[in-house]
Amino acid sequence: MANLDDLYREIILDHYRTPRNRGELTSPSAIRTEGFNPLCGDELVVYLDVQDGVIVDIKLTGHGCSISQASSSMMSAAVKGKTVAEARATIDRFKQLMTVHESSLDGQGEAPVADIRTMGELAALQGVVKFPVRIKCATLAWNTLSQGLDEA
Amino acid sequence: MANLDDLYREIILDHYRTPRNRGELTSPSAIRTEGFNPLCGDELVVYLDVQDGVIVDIKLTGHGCSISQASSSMMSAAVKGKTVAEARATIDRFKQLMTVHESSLDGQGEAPVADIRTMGELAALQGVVKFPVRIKCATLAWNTLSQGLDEA
Amino acid sequence: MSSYSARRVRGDTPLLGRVINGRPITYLDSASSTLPPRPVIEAMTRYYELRHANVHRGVYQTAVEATDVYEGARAATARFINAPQGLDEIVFTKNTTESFNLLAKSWGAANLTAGDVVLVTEMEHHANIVPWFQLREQTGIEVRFVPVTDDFRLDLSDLDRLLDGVKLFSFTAASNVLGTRNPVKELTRIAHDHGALVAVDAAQSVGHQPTDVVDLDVDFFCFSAHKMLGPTGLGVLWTRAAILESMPPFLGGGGMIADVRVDGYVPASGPTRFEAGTPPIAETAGLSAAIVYLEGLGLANVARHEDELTSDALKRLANEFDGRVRVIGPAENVDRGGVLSLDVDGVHPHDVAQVLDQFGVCVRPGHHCAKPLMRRFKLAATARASFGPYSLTTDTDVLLEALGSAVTMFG
Amino acid sequence: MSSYSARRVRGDTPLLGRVINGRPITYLDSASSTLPPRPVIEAMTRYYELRHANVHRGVYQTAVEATDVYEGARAATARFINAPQGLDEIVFTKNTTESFNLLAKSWGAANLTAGDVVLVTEMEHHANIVPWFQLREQTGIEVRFVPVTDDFRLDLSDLDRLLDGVKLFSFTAASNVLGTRNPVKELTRIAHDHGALVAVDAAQSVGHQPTDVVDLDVDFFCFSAHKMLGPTGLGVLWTRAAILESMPPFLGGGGMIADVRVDGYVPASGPTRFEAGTPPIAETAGLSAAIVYLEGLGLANVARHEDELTSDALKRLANEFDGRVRVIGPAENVDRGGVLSLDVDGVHPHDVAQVLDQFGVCVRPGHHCAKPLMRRFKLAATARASFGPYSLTTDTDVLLEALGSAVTMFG
Ligand SMILES: Cc1ncc(COP(=O)(O)O)c(C=O)c1O
Ligand SMILES: Cc1ncc(COP(=O)(O)O)c(C=O)c1O
Repeated sequence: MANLDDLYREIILDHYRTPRNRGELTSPSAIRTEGFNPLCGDELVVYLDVQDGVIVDIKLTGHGCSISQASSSMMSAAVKGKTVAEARATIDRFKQLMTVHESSLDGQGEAPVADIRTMGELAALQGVVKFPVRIKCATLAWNTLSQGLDEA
Repeated sequence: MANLDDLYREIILDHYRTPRNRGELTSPSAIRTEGFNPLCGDELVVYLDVQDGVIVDIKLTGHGCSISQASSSMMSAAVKGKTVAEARATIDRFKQLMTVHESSLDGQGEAPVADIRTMGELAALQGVVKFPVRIKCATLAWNTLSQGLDEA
Repeated sequence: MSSYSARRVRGDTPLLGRVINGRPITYLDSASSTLPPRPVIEAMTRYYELRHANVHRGVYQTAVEATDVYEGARAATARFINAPQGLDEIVFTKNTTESFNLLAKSWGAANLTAGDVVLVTEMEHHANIVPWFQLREQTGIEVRFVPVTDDFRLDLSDLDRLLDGVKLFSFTAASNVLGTRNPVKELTRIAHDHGALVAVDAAQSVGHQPTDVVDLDVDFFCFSAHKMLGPTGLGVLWTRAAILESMPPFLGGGGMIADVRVDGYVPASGPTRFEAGTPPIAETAGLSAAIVYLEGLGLANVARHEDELTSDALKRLANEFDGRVRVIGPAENVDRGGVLSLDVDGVHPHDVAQVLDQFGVCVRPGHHCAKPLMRRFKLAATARASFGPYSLTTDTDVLLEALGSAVTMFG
Repeated sequence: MSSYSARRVRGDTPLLGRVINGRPITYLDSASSTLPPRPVIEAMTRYYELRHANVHRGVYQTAVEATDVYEGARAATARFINAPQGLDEIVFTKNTTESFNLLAKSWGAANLTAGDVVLVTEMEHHANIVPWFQLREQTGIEVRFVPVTDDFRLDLSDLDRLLDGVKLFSFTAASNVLGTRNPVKELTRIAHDHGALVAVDAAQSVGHQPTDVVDLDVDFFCFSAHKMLGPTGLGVLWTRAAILESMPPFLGGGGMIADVRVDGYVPASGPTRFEAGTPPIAETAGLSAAIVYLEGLGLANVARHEDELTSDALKRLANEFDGRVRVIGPAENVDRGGVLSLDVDGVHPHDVAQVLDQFGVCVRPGHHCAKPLMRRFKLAATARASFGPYSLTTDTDVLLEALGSAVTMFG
């Protein structure tokens, strides 16, 4: 049985209550990307300031559930100051984390651990895969970031 | 259980095999009325020659199942030479005969017999009520006649 | 009937025997879909085991029986809502949504032209909005909205002006978000006085209170079997026989025609004109059983029972949680049904529903297909609890316990 | 699989245990609707007893399960017909007829204008004719017919000319009247060479032979669950994901939108754009079970079995009755399915069916929703016998016995 504590880890609730990097970037060079989850009504705007291949600043506005809010907050903390290439690698690793492994869903095994060790705080979102309907809440921020980087 | 012999009485098969009053009336005063049963594809044309309130001639063309063919043949024989009022009374009695009586369907009773005694050959169609899907086959001719008389 | 017992209904409903996360299920999502009792499920099973055949045109025994099942359901439905001309007025559709599309795309397209107004309300379900928007794109009609007041009622202060130029006033009998019940009979009288026809979205009313379309004097009536203890896949459009006969066909195909030639087709008359293709047949067996079951309970009894549950729940929600749980809908239990949309301070509805699931409590988070209404109240979503004929105050107990946990968790 | 046994399928099919007029039922009306086996009926019962909830948006356990049932059926259907992009290409409708209406009213209305040609055939079911006539009324397209030869095949002698200016060639994989199977792959290749897209009416094929839309290379594919051992109330439209994404909405309402404001709406993407309102959910549980059941039998085995029955029946019908019983359809068992439309000299199809009913034999009299074809052969109706996976040669025995009685009776 999926346990609620797996989903709502303390660090997730912390990011939800005290989101990082809230706000807008108004500089003309900033990229603004909208993300939208029609099923639950979550909305997210990601502002990126990319200079010489480095994400020098990132800000977020929008609203959503704790998972989508925490995931976007953690995402912003994870990629701020990183190169675009590093950010893309993180997106890929995160997406892999969110992939439902039949075996782990059955409780027959766990998602691959190798990646998790390198992911810091983000690993706390691992519990989401046990609640498949919430995966799209967690991935909204990352898909929106990915889109934004495409425009950078 | 409804028995097939109740439906296909010998007199019905006789009218089906040797339909009375087949043909058309071409005189300008003749009334031509089309009947149509979309569910089974039956088609019927009734030609009426009504003079001074008397049906002096009636002819039929079209195609359909044995019940609809026999019913129209018997109808033509029953009303030919009769006054319009008499024909209407026969239509009414026939329609009553075709009314499904819940009790008779259950085998708990029979349709009212009073009428039947006065109906001659037509009484042979009484068995149709035990096969409710066929009632519309039997009534097509009569509905078409009724329409034709309305125009007379 | 005084013999109504919600506890017995519960016993009749197999799904309520389920255990979720170690707790007996607390089903509070009847506004989304109701749970069918055993007689409804069995009617469909029996249909497939004994009678299934395609309807109409069949001469053999099971085809006759299947047709009787289908036409019998039409007759039962007509009786259920008191359709004046009986089964000739009942069109079977897929759901309420298809009923409204049929209304808009057949009656609407034939009777409305650029500048004509369809009046709806700000509390409508998308099913009674989007078809009119689609018709607007096509024909240039105007779609006008009756606003909703801050206390969650239709704002009727300006109704006379709003009804100006209106050909159809289409509104919900009961809001699936607010619980608000609208005064159908009164609104219909006023609309008729302005020369408008009236369509009613009865999705949230038919399974919860008695219905009499003659008394209400409405012109169109749309609802779904799955919201009245019946099966999925079946809806109803009722309209007066005279209107129905005047409506052009909707979808084309088998069953809805009188004749087809290579150069054209002639539509059939009666309800079948709108029922193209093999209809949901087993589903009508389920609907008939649901109607018989509801009639056995007595809709007035169901209404009274759900009313008591609603009064109790409103009171307890107001008294607990120090105001952190707000009901989006009338706070007083007057002219409202058993739908409780909750806004929990600091906890997103999605998270509310997730925590409640841990207690086996089924509530629905989201916009409930009523986005204009959500915008009106500046909400993205609510967590909605709703009652059915099988609901008990113990359901409210568990709801409150679980809500308490959610509030604490997100403290 | 070599383990296929029609006798076992019969044992799995509760309705075949019925006794009609004192005789065991002889069901020969599978072209109208097939009889569901026990696992299909039970899947729906179980769904209602354990999992029923409205789909999408739900967070609680049974809502998640119901959504899994629904989306799982999409995946099963995609696998069943080998849809290249899987479940993103499967739209659930009410029946084949709604699938064609969706095709005509969404894709057709968006892509066809006055003068464009839709090519159909003279052997089409009304489901693949009337929607195009309706579009013709609206837009002025031309609807052209491929004629049928005297030996009940498509007359392809002039196909190149007929395909001139054609945007869509929409034809049936197998005729529900003649039994004729059309060369779908070859016709598709030719149509594509002429720049036309191809839609296939697979209502009579999916339950009787293997399907692979990639191999066939078609563009649209329509069928009904109730003709492949599944329930009523559910149909399928398959099309390539790229085409599907380009198609405008059809019916409007909940579920098919991304956003609704008082001034307009934004449609959702993917198959749900075409699934307005609460869909037939239990029905998808039935369809999944039907697919698993058919896959267990092996469609190739079913095809071979029905082929043997057809060969045998054609031979016996030709040899008995001194030519008084004529088969309206290919006399040789080549490229034909198990559909036998009978014309009995001197006995109206209605009477044939009535007499056969007395023997418990279920055949369907009528025009079978193919009036242009009936006109082509100057028939008002036929009495149609058709096989399913549960049919046996003993069914043919009883059919012949009963036909003999009909012939004698009307001597
Ligand atoms: C060839 C063919 N096409 C279409 C249909 C229509 O299917 P439905 O009635 O399920 O919409 C049928 C069945 O009647 C058929 O046989
Ligand atoms: C008020 C109202 N109208 C319409 C609908 C649509 O019903 P369905 O989804 O059965 O078409 C619903 C249910 O979701 C509803 O609550």
